[in-house]
Amino acid sequence: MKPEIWHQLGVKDQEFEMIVNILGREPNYVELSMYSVMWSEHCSYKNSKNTLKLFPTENERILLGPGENAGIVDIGDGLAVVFKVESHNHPSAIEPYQGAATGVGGIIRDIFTMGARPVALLNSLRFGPLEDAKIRWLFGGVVSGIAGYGNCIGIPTVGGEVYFDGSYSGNPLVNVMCVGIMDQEKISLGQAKGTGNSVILVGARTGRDGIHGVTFASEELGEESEEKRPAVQVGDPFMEKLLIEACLELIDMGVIVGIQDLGGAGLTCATSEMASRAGTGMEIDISLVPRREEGMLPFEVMISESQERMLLVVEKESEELVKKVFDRWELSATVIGRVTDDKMVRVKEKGEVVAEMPAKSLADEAPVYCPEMKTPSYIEEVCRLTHSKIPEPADPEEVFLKIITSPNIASKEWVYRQYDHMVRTCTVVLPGSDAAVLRIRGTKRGIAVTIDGNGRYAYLDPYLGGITAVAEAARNLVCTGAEPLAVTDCLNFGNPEKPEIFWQFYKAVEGMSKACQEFNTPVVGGNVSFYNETAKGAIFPTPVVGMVGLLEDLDQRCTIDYKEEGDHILLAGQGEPTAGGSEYLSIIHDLLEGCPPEIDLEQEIKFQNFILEAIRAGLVSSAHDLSQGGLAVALAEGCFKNSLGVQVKLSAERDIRWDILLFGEVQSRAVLSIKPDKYIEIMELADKKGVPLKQIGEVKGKDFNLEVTGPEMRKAINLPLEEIIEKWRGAIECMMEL
Amino acid sequence: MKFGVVVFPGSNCDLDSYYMVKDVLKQPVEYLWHRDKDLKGVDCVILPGGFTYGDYLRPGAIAGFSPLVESVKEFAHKGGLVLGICNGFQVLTEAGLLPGALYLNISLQFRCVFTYLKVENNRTPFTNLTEDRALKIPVAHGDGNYYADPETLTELEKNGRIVFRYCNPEGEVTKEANPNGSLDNIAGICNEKGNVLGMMPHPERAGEELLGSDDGKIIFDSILKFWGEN
Amino acid sequence: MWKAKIQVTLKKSVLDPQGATVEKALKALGYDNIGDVRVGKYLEVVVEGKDNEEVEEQVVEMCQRLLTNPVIEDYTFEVTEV
Amino acid sequence: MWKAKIQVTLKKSVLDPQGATVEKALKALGYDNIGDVRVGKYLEVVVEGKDNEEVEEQVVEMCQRLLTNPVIEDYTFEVTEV
Ligand SMILES: Nc1ncnc2c1ncn2[C@@H]1O[C@H](COP(=O)(O)OP(=O)(O)O)[C@@H](O)[C@H]1O
Ligand SMILES: [Mg+2]
Repeated sequence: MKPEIWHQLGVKDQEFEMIVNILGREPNYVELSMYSVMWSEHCSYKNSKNTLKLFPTENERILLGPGENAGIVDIGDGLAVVFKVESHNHPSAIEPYQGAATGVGGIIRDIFTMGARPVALLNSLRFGPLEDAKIRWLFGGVVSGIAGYGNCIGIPTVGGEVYFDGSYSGNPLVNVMCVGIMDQEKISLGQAKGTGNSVILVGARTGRDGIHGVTFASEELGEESEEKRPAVQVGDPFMEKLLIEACLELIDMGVIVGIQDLGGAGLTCATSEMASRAGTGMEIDISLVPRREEGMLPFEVMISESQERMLLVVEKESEELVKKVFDRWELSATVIGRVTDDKMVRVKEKGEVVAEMPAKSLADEAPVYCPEMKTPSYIEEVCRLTHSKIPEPADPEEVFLKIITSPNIASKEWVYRQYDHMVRTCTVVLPGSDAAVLRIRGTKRGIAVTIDGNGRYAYLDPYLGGITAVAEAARNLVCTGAEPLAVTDCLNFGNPEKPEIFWQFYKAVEGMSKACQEFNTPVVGGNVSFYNETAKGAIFPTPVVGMVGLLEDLDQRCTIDYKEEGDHILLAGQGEPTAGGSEYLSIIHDLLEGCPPEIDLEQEIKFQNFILEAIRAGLVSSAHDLSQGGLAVALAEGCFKNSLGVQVKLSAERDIRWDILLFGEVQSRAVLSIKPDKYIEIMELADKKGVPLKQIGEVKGKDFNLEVTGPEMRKAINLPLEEIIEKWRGAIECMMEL
Repeated sequence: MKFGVVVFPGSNCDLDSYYMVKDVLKQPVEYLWHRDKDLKGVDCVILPGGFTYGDYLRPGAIAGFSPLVESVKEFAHKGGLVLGICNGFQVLTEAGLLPGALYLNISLQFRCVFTYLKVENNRTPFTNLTEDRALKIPVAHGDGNYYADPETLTELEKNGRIVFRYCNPEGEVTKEANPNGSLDNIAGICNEKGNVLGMMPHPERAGEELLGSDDGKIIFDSILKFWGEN
Repeated sequence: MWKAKIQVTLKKSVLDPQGATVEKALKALGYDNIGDVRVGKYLEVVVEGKDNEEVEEQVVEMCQRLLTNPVIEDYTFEVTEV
Repeated sequence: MWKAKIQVTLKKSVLDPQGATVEKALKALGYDNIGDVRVGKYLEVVVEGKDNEEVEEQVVEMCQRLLTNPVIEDYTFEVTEV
C-alpha cells in the first residue's frame, strides 16, 4: 500500500505502522478506512484524552460517568437525568440549516439510546457580527435548522445562548445539548453482550452521506472543505421521532441487550464500540444493510454517517418482536449479524470477509498524543489594560442604550420564539430567565437546565475562563432555586497541534476541573471540537458548560423578573466589577483586553448557598446574577417581563468609576427583589452565611431610574421602560432585517 | 365523559392533550391509533398537535388519509364532538371536515408565543363557558396562516363559524396581535353544526397556572358542560 | 417508464410570503431588474404505465387527491418517457 | 421581459425525507406503479433583460448566490419570453 493512500485518509505514518503491528499484516482499504475514522480526533480524542482526565467524574449521585453515550445522574424517586452536549460546527458553516438540524438529531439519539425520554434541548451558538450578510444567513439558517428538527420531533428547546464576535466569523459554533429523564431501572447500554445474540440495524437506509465526515470535523476549514460538501447531510426528524418511540417501547419491554446510535464513523463505530465495551466480538454481513444508493462499496457502507439509524443487540428469540414493534412504527429493522466471542469485528460481504480486526483496537487503542504547549504571546499584552486607556464616556444613557441593544445583550426572543419551548407541557420557567425549569410529572420535583460559556474571558485567561464558565452555569441554576448536580461540556478550540492552542485548551480544562471539584458537580460527558480555525486564525477558545440542577420542590422556583411594585431591590455578594473582557469595553471602546473578573471560589460557594437557601425559605421574589453588561443590565433585565420600573441609588464608595460600577463585569453577585416584610429575615440569613447584602432601591413606576453618586459626582440613567423594552426586544430582529 | 386522543406517526402533543384530560380535567381518556377504525366509544375526539408525517408535503395532508380519520368523519357527521388543535386543525382542513387551508406563516418562521384570543362565538360546545375577555393561550406552529376564498369567508362570518380571532390582551383584534398572517386574524373555526372545532392555539398548553395561563381549561370545561347538558 | 415533473404554486389570489421575501433578498443583492417572484414546490414521480395518456391521467389524480391542495394551490406538469 | 422557471432538487446522493415519505403515502393510496419521488422547490422569477443569453446568465448567478445551496442542491431552469 502506498503512503499516499493513508495520508489521504488522514492516517499518520506511525499510526499506519501501529495498524500493521496490530493486524500482523498490512490493512486492506476497508480496514484502513475503518481505522482512519475511529482514530480520527473526533472519535478517538487522541489529542485531548489525557487532559480530560483532569475532570472529576464521580460523586454519590452519579450513576454513570463519561464513556457511554451520555452520563446519568440520580435525581431521587427512582428517576435519573441523562444529558450531553455535542458540537456540529463544521457542517453548520457550509449548510447552516441541515448542519444544525442533524446536530440536534445526533444528540437526541445519544440520550434515548440510554433508555431515557428526551425532554429538553438547549443550544449554545457563536457567530461573527450580524452586520455581515453571510453571517445573517448562517445565524438565520442555524436557528431555523434547530427549530426545524426540535419542533418536529416534539422536544422543547428551552434555553441556550448566542454570542457574536469577529473571531467566529469564518467558523461559527453550534453546540446542542439534550436532556432526558429515565427510570433508573431502564438504563440501557451500548454493549454487545451474549455470544450468538442478533445484531439488528434499524431506522433509515444507508447512503453515501457523511463519508469521511469525522475526518472533516477534525480539520481546519479551508478552500477544500467546499470540495467535501457531501459531508453535509439532510436530517429526517420524522424518522427519528418514530425511532424514539420504537426504541423506548422495546427498552420498556426489556428485550434490548445493547443499543447504540450510529453517529460519527457510522457502523464502524457502533460495531467496534459495542463489542469492545462488552469484551465480545461482532460479525456482520454488509450485503444485508438496506441501502439508499446503488453500487456502494464495502468501505462506504462501513463509514457512512447516514442519520437516524441505531444498532440493537437482542436475543435471537426477540428478533420477531423487534420487527413487529418497528413495523408498527413503519420503520425497518434488519438483522445484519451476530455477537461473537472472538473479540473481532468481522465484516463480510455476501459471506466473504472484507475486513477483520480486534474490536478493541478500533475503539480503544487509538494512539494518544500529548501535544506541546506554549503560552501565547498575546496573553502578556492583554493584561496591561489600565483605566487611562478607557476614556470616561459623557452620557450614561447613551452608553446604556448601546449596551442593551448590543446583540450579545439584547433579547434573544428572535431566536427562542422560533423554538417550540412548551411542547410536553413541562416547561414551567420559559426561556428568558437565568435557567429553564422543567417539572417532572408525578413528583414534586423539577430540574433546571442551562448552558453557558464566555469565549472572551477564556481568550484573555483560559484558566479563569474555565472556572467562570462553570461558576456562571451554577449561578444560573441557583438563581432559579435549583441545586447544581453535574456538568456536560463542549470544548471548542482551534488546532491542537499548535502549542498556543493546546495551552488554551489545557488551561481551560484545568480551570473547569477545579471549579467542578469545588462545586461538587462532576463532568458526566461532553464533546471536544478542535480545528475551529480558518486562514484568519482560531476562534476564541470557547469552553461551553451545560449544567443540570434539581429542585426538590417545584413551588420553590424563582425567576429573574420583578413581581410587584414596592418590593425592595437588593444587591448580594461581593467582588469588584472590572472592565476587563467586558461587553462594555468591547461595545463602547472597541477593546479586547484586561483580566476578566476574578473569582474567589470559597466566596462563590458561600454566595450560592445563601441564594439557594434564601429562595428555598421563600424570602426572594426574584433573583438574577450579574453577567455580561454588569449591574445596569442585570437591574434592567428584571423589569422586562412584567413591565415594572425601578428606582435604584448607588453610592460609589472608594474611587471606582461610575462606568465601571454600572457596566463592569463581576462574579459572585446577584440582584434580588423581596417583599418588604422579608427584609429582616433575609439580612439575618446573609449575615449568618457571611455574604454581603444591601438594599439599593425598589420596584417602582414605569421608568428605569438608576443613579450613581460619589464624591463630587452624580450620574443617572432615567429612561421610560417602554423605550428600553422596545429597543432591547427589537435589536436582533432589526439587524436581521438589514 | 370519555375523550380519545388520536396518535398519528409524528403526533407530538398527543401526550399533552392526554394529560390535560386525565390530570387537569380528571376525565377518562384513551389514545386512538391512526391505523385503527375503532373510536372506542369516546364522546369527544381530540386531534392533537405535532408534525404528522413530518409535515412533509403539507401539514396534515398525509394524515388525512388514515383509516381513523374516516371514522372521525362519520362520528362528526353524527354530531360527535371533534377538537382539532394545531396540526389537528390542519388535518381537519386537509380531510375536508373544515373549509379553507393553513399555510406558511407570513414571517416564514415558526412561532412559539402566548397569544390572546377573542371569542367570536360563545354558543359553541367549546366556548359556552367563556366570558367577555381575551383568552391567553399559546401558539406554536410554522403553518398557521389561515386562508379561505371570499365566498367561504363570508359564509363563515355570517353563520358564526369564526370562533376565535387573535387579539391583544385588551381584546382588540389588531394586526400586531396576529402571529401568522391569518386572514382576518382567524385563529379557530367550526363546522356548520358547531360540533367540529379547529384551532391553531394550544388550549392544552394553558391548562394550569403553573404553565403561565389556565385559560385553555375553559375550553375543556365548556366541552364537559355541553356534554353534561346533552 | 415515465417521469412526471410537477410544479405546484400558490394560487394567484393567495399571498405568497416566500416569494415576496426572496424578491426582497434578490433586490438587496442588486438585482433591480427582477420581479414577480413566486415560490412553490417541485415534485418528480417516476410512473410505470402503458402510454402518455394513461400516465397523465394518473398524475392528475394524484395531484388532486394528495399532491396539491386545491384550496390554495395550482399545478402544472409534464410527463416524459425515461 | 422573461420568465425564469427554476426547479431546485436535493442532490441525488442526499437523503430526501420528504420524497421518501410522499412515496410511501402514494403507495398507501394504492399507486403501486410509482417510485423515485423527489420533492424540491419551484421558483418563478420575472427578469428584464435584452436577450435570452443575458437573462440565463443572470439566473445562473442568482441560483448560485441565493436561490440554492450547491452543497446539497441541484437546479435546472428554463427561460421564456413573456
Ligand atoms: N440560542 C438560544 N436558544 C434558546 N434560548 C436562548 C438562546 N439564547 C438565549 N436564550 C435564552 O435567553 C435568555 C437570556 O440568555 P443569556 O443572556 O445568555 O442569559 P444568562 O446571561 O443568564 O446566561 C436565557 O433564558 C436563555 O435561555
Ligand atoms: Mg444569568
